[in-house]
Amino acid sequence: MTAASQKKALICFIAKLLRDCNHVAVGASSPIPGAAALLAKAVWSSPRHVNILGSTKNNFFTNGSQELFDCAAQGRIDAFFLGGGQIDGAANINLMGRGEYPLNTPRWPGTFGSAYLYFLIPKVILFREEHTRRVLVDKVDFISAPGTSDDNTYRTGGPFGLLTNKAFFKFNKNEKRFSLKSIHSNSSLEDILDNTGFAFDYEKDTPITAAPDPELLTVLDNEVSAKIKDVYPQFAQTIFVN
Amino acid sequence: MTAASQKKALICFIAKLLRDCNHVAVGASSPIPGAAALLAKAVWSSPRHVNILGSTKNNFFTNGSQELFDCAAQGRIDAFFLGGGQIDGAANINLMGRGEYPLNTPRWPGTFGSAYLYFLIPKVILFREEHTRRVLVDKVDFISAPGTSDDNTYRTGGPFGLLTNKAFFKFNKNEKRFSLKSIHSNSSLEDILDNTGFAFDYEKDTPITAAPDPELLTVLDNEVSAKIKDVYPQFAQTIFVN
Amino acid sequence: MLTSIEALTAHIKDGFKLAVPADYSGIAMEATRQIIRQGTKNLHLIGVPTSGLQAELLIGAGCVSIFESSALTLGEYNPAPRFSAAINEGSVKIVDATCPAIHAALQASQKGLPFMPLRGIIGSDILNNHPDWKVIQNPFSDTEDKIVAIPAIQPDAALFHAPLADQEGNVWVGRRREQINMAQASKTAYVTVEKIIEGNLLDDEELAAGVLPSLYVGAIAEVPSGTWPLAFWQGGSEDSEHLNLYKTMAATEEGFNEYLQKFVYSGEKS
Amino acid sequence: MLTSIEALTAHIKDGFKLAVPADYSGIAMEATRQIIRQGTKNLHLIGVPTSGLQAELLIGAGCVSIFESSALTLGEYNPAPRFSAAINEGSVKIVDATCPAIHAALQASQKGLPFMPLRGIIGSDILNNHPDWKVIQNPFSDTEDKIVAIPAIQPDAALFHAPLADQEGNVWVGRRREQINMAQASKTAYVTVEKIIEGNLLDDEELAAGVLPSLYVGAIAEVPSGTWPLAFWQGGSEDSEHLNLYKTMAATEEGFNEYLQKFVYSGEKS
Repeated sequence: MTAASQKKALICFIAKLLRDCNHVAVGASSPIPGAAALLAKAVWSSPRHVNILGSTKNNFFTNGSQELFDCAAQGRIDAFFLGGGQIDGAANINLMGRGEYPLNTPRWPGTFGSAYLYFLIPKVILFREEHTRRVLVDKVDFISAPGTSDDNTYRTGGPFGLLTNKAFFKFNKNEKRFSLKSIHSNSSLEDILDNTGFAFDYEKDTPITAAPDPELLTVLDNEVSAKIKDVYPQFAQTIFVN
Repeated sequence: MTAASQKKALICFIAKLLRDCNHVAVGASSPIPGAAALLAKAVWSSPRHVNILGSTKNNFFTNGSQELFDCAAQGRIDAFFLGGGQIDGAANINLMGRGEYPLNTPRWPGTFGSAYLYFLIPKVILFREEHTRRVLVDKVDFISAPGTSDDNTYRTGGPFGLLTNKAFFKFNKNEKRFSLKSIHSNSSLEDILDNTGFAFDYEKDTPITAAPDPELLTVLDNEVSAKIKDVYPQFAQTIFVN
Repeated sequence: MLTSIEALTAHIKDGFKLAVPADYSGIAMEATRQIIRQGTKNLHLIGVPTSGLQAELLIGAGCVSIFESSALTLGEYNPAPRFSAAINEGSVKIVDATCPAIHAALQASQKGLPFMPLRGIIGSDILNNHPDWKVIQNPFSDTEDKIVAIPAIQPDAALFHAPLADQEGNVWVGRRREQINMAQASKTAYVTVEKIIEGNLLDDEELAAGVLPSLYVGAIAEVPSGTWPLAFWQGGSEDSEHLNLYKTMAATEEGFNEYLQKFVYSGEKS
Repeated sequence: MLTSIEALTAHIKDGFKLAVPADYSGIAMEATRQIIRQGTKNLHLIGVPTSGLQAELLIGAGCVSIFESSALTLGEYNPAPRFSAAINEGSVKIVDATCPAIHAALQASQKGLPFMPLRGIIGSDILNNHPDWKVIQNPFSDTEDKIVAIPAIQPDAALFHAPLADQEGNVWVGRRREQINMAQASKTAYVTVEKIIEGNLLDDEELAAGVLPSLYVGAIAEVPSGTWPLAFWQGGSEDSEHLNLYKTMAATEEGFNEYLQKFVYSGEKS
């Protein structure tokens, strides 16, 4: 599998996760989720609304940069993507830095809106291509945003699952644990166990992630590629032939 | 004194009260204060900003109808006008209705923004042409907005004075009492005492309100009348010859 | 999304909490007459922050059980006869507020907050009579510093009139941004417009700055002169003759019913 | 009101609380270089809600004593070398927030409120480490319902770049309405623009919808390409070559000082 076809497979995988959404918001520097949202909209007209944040042309917000947060609080954003320098087994994410705050080494950019959006968007997909024990840790050094909250805390959203370049996990909110759902064809259960720093549930016979639907790939290459070039020009160069 | 020249005198009187302001906001249905603000801006370029609320062309707010209230809370509105079906000697105003709330007879439109703006705009000029015991009462039946507050209550604004078609009173915040400052030429101290329902401070030799400065009247008639016609067409007809 | 006025108002059900703007904004008067024609009952009508002829008609026609606002004013045509009658009879529950508190309640909803604090108001009889507001201590002050807490109001729908919409369901409201706040605070928005245009309003950055995106909009109907007999900031001025006629006819209940018959049920326009 | 860039930045004094927008908005980069040239010290810089090269340069040049924001990111040019160095040395006080909390703090100021409540955040280490936030009980809930209270931040000034201004001092910001919120929340706003036009932007209702009125503006300077080397939403794209050069040079303190000498003090542009 080439790097390009691996990224296309991730796009198709995410697109299917977004099919039940009305409105998906994506960061401007998240080309794979963004491409997935555009693909899902093109194929199923669902999500109906795709908002590429930080972009001007593909962003329909008109009330300034706070509209994203208001919109989430209104329950009008169905899916969003978060990453993290560290992600732990309870779906806590760390965007702040490794080591002891505030003198982290390295220090990452900061928490952005994660400490808010993670609470208010129902389907937050954790997406981080790198699948290593450096990233997927037992316990994050700093909780930028917690994966779960106690029952007294107002929370209408949270983690749906975690997608990496090796596997897809679903998050079980009650048990506060990930469970392995499928393993990409370039990996194996042993590889996953070796490279995941947190404990998770799994079946011995966890299935291989299904190959992307050829029809989805065709639409991606033929119809959606132009739109993706428009929004993510540099990324588009790496996955489309011309 | 004709009705027109009486109104022009009020306009000139108010204009002088606004000369120390940067930003004066006026309701669309307040032609005399509005004309006064436009006159002061024309003569002294002070106030620099005049905002006629409810108007489209002469209103510079661009953030929806809440901007008036935000702007007041920011301390960016220096003067405003309030009236009232009843005004009492402690500068409490009643815009709700006569009799016992909620079954007032008559019921007036309601409190509008008075319960807020009266607290936050430093120079609130109470303006009511009718000077009778029906309007100027000992105690209002309903406090839409109180004239004063205790020291623990956040308050950066309040009543500056009360202007009617008979007189001008200044409000003394510490004593919570009006004091008569000048009597219009069509009235007398006896007339004021007869027609005012609240007690107030006065000097036996309270001066007559100075006649409007001829230069102000000239600018009003020649330069500002067009602008006033634009904003308050019906009112302009009643005070300008053509 | 783009529909007839009948289909638009059919979304507005008995018992709806309905937000409408003040007269300087854009009042969906034709939609209001259609609401009366379809016989909607028990509306909780919210004037944002005030209302006028729209609330007066809905109250007079018996569509309203709660009226929550900072004022009901017909401007120079005051007093509002059917509103006054309802007050005297106690036939409509009135929740009296002050303008920025109505904005704060909607803005709390827009932001998904249980409440917003608000300065002023303390010492007003509005506060003493309001069923929902609370006075709390400013948590950042070491000394006594009371502030009013205004709980969120989430309307079932906002209803208003705007200059333009496009075929994607975006609405141009221009500087009348209270309509954006109302729509975002409400579960959805029903909008009548002067004109529906081809294309997408968001493609032009000058227009985009004044657009309510389709995400927040439930239905749009093209209704030219949809604010009649009221003025429209991007349209005609008020029909003074009609408003004087209203004032005369609505002075009695019989006259008001005759007015409804003629100008609402039969749909005459002058 | 309309002035030179030198006169504009001269208003920004040592110790100012200065609000600046995120990179997708409009960053007054030429004004930022002028602030460094004029030697301003001890800024309390607020990234609304994040900052990028602007904060990185001001921190590296020693102009900042407090940096309050939700992130400092150079996007694909991360990590930010001078920011990282300042973190390691502890030479700048960092107040880490989350985006909507920065907006809430400014909006509280915009509304003259002591604080705004905000959902989320509880359980984040951001909350445990923030010097100013408090957790309060929702006064409208009978059961336990904690909510974060964010105190107001009133910056001394907001500084940003916009497409247009007019000779009256009105500024067209279009859809970038966070600039309006920032300006209204701050004591005043200093704005660089691509172009100053004749007439009054408010005379055209299409433009008016995206205007920051002159009431909120302290000074405006015409600075074409004022965001260089950053992109501008109504202008050019970023100068990637220059940003790569920055990343290379700023990796060491010596290299950063050389960068300042060349591109800030000597004013080279490529």
